[in-house]
Amino acid sequence: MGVGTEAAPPLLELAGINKSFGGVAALREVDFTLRAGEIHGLVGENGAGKSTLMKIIAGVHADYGGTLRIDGQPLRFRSARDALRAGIGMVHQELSIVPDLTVAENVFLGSQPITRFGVVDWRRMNARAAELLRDLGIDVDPRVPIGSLPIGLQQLIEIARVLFSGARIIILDEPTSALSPPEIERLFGLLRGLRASGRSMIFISHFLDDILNVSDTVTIFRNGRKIVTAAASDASKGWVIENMIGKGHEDLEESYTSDMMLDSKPDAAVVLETSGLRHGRAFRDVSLRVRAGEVLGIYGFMGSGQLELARALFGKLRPDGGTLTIGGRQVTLNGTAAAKRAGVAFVPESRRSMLFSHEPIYKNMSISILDRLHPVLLRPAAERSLAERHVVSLGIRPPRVDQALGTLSGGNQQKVGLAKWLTYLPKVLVLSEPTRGMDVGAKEDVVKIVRSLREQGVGIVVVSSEPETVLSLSDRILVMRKGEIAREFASETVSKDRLLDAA
Amino acid sequence: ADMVKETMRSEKPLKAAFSNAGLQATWCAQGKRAAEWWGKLLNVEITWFDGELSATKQRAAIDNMASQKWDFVAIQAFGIGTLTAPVGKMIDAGVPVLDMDTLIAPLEQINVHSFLAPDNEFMGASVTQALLDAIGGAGTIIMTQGALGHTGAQGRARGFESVVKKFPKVEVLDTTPADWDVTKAVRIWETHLTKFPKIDAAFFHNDDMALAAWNVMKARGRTDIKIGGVDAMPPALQAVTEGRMHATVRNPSCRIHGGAVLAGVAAVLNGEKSGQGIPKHIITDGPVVTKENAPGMQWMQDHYLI
Amino acid sequence: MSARVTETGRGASPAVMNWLRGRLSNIAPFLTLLFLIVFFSIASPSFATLGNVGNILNQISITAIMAVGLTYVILCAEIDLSVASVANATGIVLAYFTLQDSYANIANVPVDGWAAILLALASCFALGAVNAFGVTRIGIPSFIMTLAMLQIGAGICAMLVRGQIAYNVPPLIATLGQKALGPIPYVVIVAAVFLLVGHLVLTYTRFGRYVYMVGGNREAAEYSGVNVKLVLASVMIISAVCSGTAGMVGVAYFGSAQQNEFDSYLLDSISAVVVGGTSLFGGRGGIGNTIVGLLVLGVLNNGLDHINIDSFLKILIRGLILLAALIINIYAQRLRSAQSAPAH
Amino acid sequence: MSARVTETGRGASPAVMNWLRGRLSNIAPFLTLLFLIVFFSIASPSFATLGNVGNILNQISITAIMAVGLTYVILCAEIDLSVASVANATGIVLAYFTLQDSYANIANVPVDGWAAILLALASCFALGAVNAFGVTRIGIPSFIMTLAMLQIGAGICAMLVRGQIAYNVPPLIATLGQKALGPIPYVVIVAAVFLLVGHLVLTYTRFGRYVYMVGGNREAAEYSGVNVKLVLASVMIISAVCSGTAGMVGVAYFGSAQQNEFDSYLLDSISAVVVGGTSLFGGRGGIGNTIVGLLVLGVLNNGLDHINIDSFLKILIRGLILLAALIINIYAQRLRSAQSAPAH
Ligand SMILES: Nc1ncnc2c1ncn2[C@@H]1O[C@H](COP(=O)(O)OP(=O)(O)OP(=O)(O)O)[C@@H](O)[C@H]1O
Ligand SMILES: Nc1ncnc2c1ncn2[C@@H]1O[C@H](COP(=O)(O)OP(=O)(O)OP(=O)(O)O)[C@@H](O)[C@H]1O
Ligand SMILES: [Mg+2]
Ligand SMILES: [Mg+2]
Repeated sequence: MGVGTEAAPPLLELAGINKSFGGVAALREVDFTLRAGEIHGLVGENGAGKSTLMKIIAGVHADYGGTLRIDGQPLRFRSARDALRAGIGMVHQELSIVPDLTVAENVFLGSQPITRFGVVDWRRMNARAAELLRDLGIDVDPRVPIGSLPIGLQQLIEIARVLFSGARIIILDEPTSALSPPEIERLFGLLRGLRASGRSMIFISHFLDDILNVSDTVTIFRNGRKIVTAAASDASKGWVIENMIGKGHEDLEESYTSDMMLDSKPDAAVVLETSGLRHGRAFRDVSLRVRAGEVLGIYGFMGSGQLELARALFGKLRPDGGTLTIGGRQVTLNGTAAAKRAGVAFVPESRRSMLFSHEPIYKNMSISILDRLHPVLLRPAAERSLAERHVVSLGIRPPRVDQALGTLSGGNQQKVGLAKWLTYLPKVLVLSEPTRGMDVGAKEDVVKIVRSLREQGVGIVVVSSEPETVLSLSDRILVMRKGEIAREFASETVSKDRLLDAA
Repeated sequence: ADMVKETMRSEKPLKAAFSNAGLQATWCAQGKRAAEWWGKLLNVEITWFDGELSATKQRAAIDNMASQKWDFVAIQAFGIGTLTAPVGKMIDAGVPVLDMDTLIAPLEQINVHSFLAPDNEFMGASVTQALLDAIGGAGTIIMTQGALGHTGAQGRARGFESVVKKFPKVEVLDTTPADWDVTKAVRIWETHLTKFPKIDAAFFHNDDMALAAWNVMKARGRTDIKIGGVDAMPPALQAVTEGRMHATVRNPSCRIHGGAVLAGVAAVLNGEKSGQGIPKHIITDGPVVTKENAPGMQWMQDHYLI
Repeated sequence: MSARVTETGRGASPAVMNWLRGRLSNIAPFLTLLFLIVFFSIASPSFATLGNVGNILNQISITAIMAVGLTYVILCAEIDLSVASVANATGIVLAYFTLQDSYANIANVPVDGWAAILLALASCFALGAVNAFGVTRIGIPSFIMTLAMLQIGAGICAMLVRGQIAYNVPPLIATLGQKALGPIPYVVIVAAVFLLVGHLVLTYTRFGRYVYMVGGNREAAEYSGVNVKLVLASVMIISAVCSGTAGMVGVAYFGSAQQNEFDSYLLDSISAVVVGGTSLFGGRGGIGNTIVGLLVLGVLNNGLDHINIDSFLKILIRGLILLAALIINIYAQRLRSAQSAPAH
Repeated sequence: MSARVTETGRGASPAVMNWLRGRLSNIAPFLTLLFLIVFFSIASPSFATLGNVGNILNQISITAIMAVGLTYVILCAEIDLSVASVANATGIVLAYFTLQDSYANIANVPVDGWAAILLALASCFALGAVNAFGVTRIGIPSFIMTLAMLQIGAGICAMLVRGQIAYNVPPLIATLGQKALGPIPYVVIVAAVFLLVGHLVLTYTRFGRYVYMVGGNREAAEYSGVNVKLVLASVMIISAVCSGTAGMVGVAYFGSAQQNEFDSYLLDSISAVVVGGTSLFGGRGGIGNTIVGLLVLGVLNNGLDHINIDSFLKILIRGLILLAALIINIYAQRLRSAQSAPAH
């Protein structure tokens, strides 16, 4: 794969980078080169070390081995501040905005414009922010707290902050996970514009199509090592996957099939039914029905209310109106414990809000079934043996149930989050963004788990803003738009395009 | 000297403001009742400003007091020197200010109508004397002090030392302060009882600490220790009567508070002048209380006489 | 995914290290304790005597009862600033419903001993329930809620005893506070029972596990179907009831019930819990830690009484030793968590 | 993206609502204040007088100076429990370096007035620096670090005055504490200057905005190049210096320097900040809130002295009103954030 060699030193050059966290290597002997005016795509499984490498470039991790050169100059950043001064800006994987500050301040976070007298120039800041955001097609009052905006907008504003910071090197770590397809297109347009003006970008995503679409060069990571760098035009999706996971990709193709037959199961019992459910401005008039052994997909762009709906089904949000019927009984859920008792299980989209990272695997798995093991006491032996069963059947690695969960890879952590509901099957399982940020291998594992639960007669609701996820899992699909059900697909062929059209 | 004109019950109700260190303290609470009883007798309407055992809270309360109109004012300071400004303001406005028990400020700094207080040194000395007499002038003694910053505690300690000095055969084992805190007194005494196999007498800067420590002594079967305290409040009188305590000395709360009411009324009705009709400093010492005079002391307190 | 297998296959020796590091944050306060014991034993002949060991146990007992409840609260990443105030109020309620000698001069309402104890327990339960309600239903941060309760408790004390001192408590409580079972004072036994039960509940019951999980990650606990509000409400009430019991036994132990009697116990009990190594951020620690913390503070306070240093300096010295103990804890924890930090 | 545009296109009226809701959490304590003022004005003729307004301002001034620094700390989602202790220690250091009359009986080291002031400022700076070091370098949670500092400060006080009382302070400080500029006491002016500067720095300097950023989202602040540790260290030191100044002016105002003089200011200053509506979780609130909080507490404390209620009940009533104010705050904040909560 031809990486061109030029006389002038590359804009950014990393050589022999090693980084470990408490003895566990995250990066091993990584070399990486970024040239001026290129968009460099980065792919790799969860935990491959992409974010870690980017955080080294952006000055977040200061203790690493190897050298970093900019324009041939060896540098070592001790903080994000150092990197910013050297012209490196990064959009982090986790949304990093300050919710209580205004939109304008978040656009200028850390570098608020000041007047001659060294005083923050609020007027100029608001005006500039409004102007910059309008360039991005965002029309908001720069004086409102950013926390009051929909999450997709927040993400866009964070991206805007880095794009407009004047950085020469812009790192985008999975920036699109909260964006809707049109927003993503818009973002790509912007990136291309910036490239034309000579800036360089590193772009990380698990959406290989996006990567191949927008990048000039692609680098593939696996298990802390750089595997290969290639021109994007030379790379095919299959080839990328092969290099990412280090094996043949035939068995993974299925989840990438965009079209599938949707068939409902008219004779199975209804396990979940809502009618006219609504909550504040998040969603309204939601009526749906899920039968045993059926997977209902709910698709919508970020902020369409589907995440809130999922929470309402699990008693985390209290609906303002409408009815909820579970297993034939109308219920009012005043808390997640009540939902669990009624037979609903829930897996949230964020790993952070699903797991106890300091606790061992088995405690993470048993937390939801302790009441079934004994009304008062703990049964550690039973907990362990149940956990061992799940660890084996789900292929969780390492298969040691006493290991602290925080030391597992993201995908494995996510499986643990699912496993806690598998001992005593719920009537209804609600999955919120079950594959967000997951690599293709882990995604496939999730698909298998969901299929097997469906076979066992669990009614499943999959809520996601990723079309592939919904398409690969669902028997029937509802599309939500602005808090309302806009369209139902049942017994017909659905393609990604049709889904996006409806949203 | 001439007899002072008899103090009369006022025709129209007088308005007086009282403040003491903190009504949490029994001594202060008793003083409040005494002042109110004497006030009713002499037709004085008393408004109370509680210091809540906090220098800053009392200061705020006295600031508020100073911005209102009073016929006379009586104050027991919690923190010496913290009330000077508002009290000075009242004095300047011609309000007679009676200082009770503790200095509002060094007498050089402030010109109060009169200062009614016991002599702490005398109280410490006289109880110590009673204790040492009881152990025959020889043996071991422990002093458990109040908060070291408290002038009362300082005076009582001086009194204690002045007497002990005269007894060469008396050994002072320890003088750790318990800061008026009964929980600390208990802790310290548990250590004392372990550390010292023979303790003949113990002088506490107040009765509350003495009674708390007595519990520890009883639990360890060390009730042979002669205990002395200060204040002679009813619970201590009971303890003296029952023999739990050997002696205590009366810090006459009723006399001081009632006296303040009387002095205030006299100043308003009779125009009694500071340093002329009434001395600048009235020493209000009470007697040492032992088994013999305890019941009488109780009766007098019941009637707010001492 | 297969790549992971090899990666974690060689994890055996890190596991041992992990275990040791895990212990470290418990060992650190323990070392502090040992150091203090050795130091005071050398500095004073009267320190390392059997009688004095009894003293130390006696002296930490009341704090211990309070600290049990506080440990639950802190494990949940909350705080209870009202422990001492609730203890005081409960002790005073108990005395208020007990016949007092006339010299106590309190206009109280004497009832039967059992009734008085029940009423006192009911009051601390009620105060805890108010805390629980404020924190879980209204959503007031526990720091603020219990700050207000601290003042309310003081108000209740003032209202009931009105500056007087009550001396009598029901016979059962008097026995617990002042008598001994053979050589062991009942107050030590009560504290031991509270610590033991506290430990057993935390370690061997579902509720105990929930406490750790709620403290470790509240959101995850909620998404696992744990009734987080119920757990939080329970720990606030447990804390108040422990404090109330400490207050009841305490007034018997000290022989009197009066305002502000327990004030110093707030700092003492919080210090005991955190010096023991229980994390203020929840999810980590336990009664074992609290016991070590209690002993560190107990030995420190008691030891300083045994050595002859300037009384005025003692306060500063205690503060500095406390700080040193905390720093040691932090470094131990740092060493430990260098390994087990959660991935992002 | 076009979808968004329309969505926010109809945002005009929600924006207004948002603004109102944003205000609400500031308006709530203000309403509490108004209510208290009206109530006390009706209940007592002496309350709503010019003289008494002066009293209230006087009485909150020392707390106000302390609360300015504490506001910075709390905005950063940290806490400083050592404010009162540092104030006390600084006041005592000031007196220690001032010539005392012989009756004060303190073995002190009198130096020039200016030198004494500088030494006192240096001490509070140093204590703040120790807090800062402990929190940012060693990583001790501020709650625990400042708990230890509370005791160390008390130790310093004890060591220097040894139970005695010092009365004299340098003339400049004496003027600030005791004199007035026309009708307005200097202590009120000092407090006003601190509040004003505190507000301006928070609103119009980058440092001030960093404080909000660090409190609102520490990680985001760090990623955007803010030196979070420096900001945290600064606020700990600012808090100590504010406290120290409060202590210096305070000893002059009260006319004496002694141990435990400022103890009650810890609860008062924390209460003022949180009653004003500044969030303990950081990032929300400001000096404006603190001013309202100071006035609420000042009016409450002062007003209760003006009405004739049983002294023993006052404590309870104050606690209950405090709780009520907090509940109102929470509900106001709830209303506000019900809308603006970020989606999950
Ligand atoms: N702060 C940290 N402490 C400990 N381990 C870490 C930390 N950050 C990253 N790691 C570990 O370093 C490795 C690389 O993680 P990294 O986040 O770089 O992966 P990634 O390629 O970005 O994965 P993903 O696609 O899931 O974002 C992982 O094993 C991860 O668990
Ligand atoms: N604290 C830790 N100690 C040791 N190893 C860790 C630790 N944290 C993570 N790992 C290692 O990290 C790898 C898992 O990757 P990781 O957890 O970073 O995925 P991830 O980056 O969090 O996913 P994403 O960022 O996309 O959500 C595993 O190999 C695991 O052993
Ligand atoms: Mg990543
Ligand atoms: Mg990652």
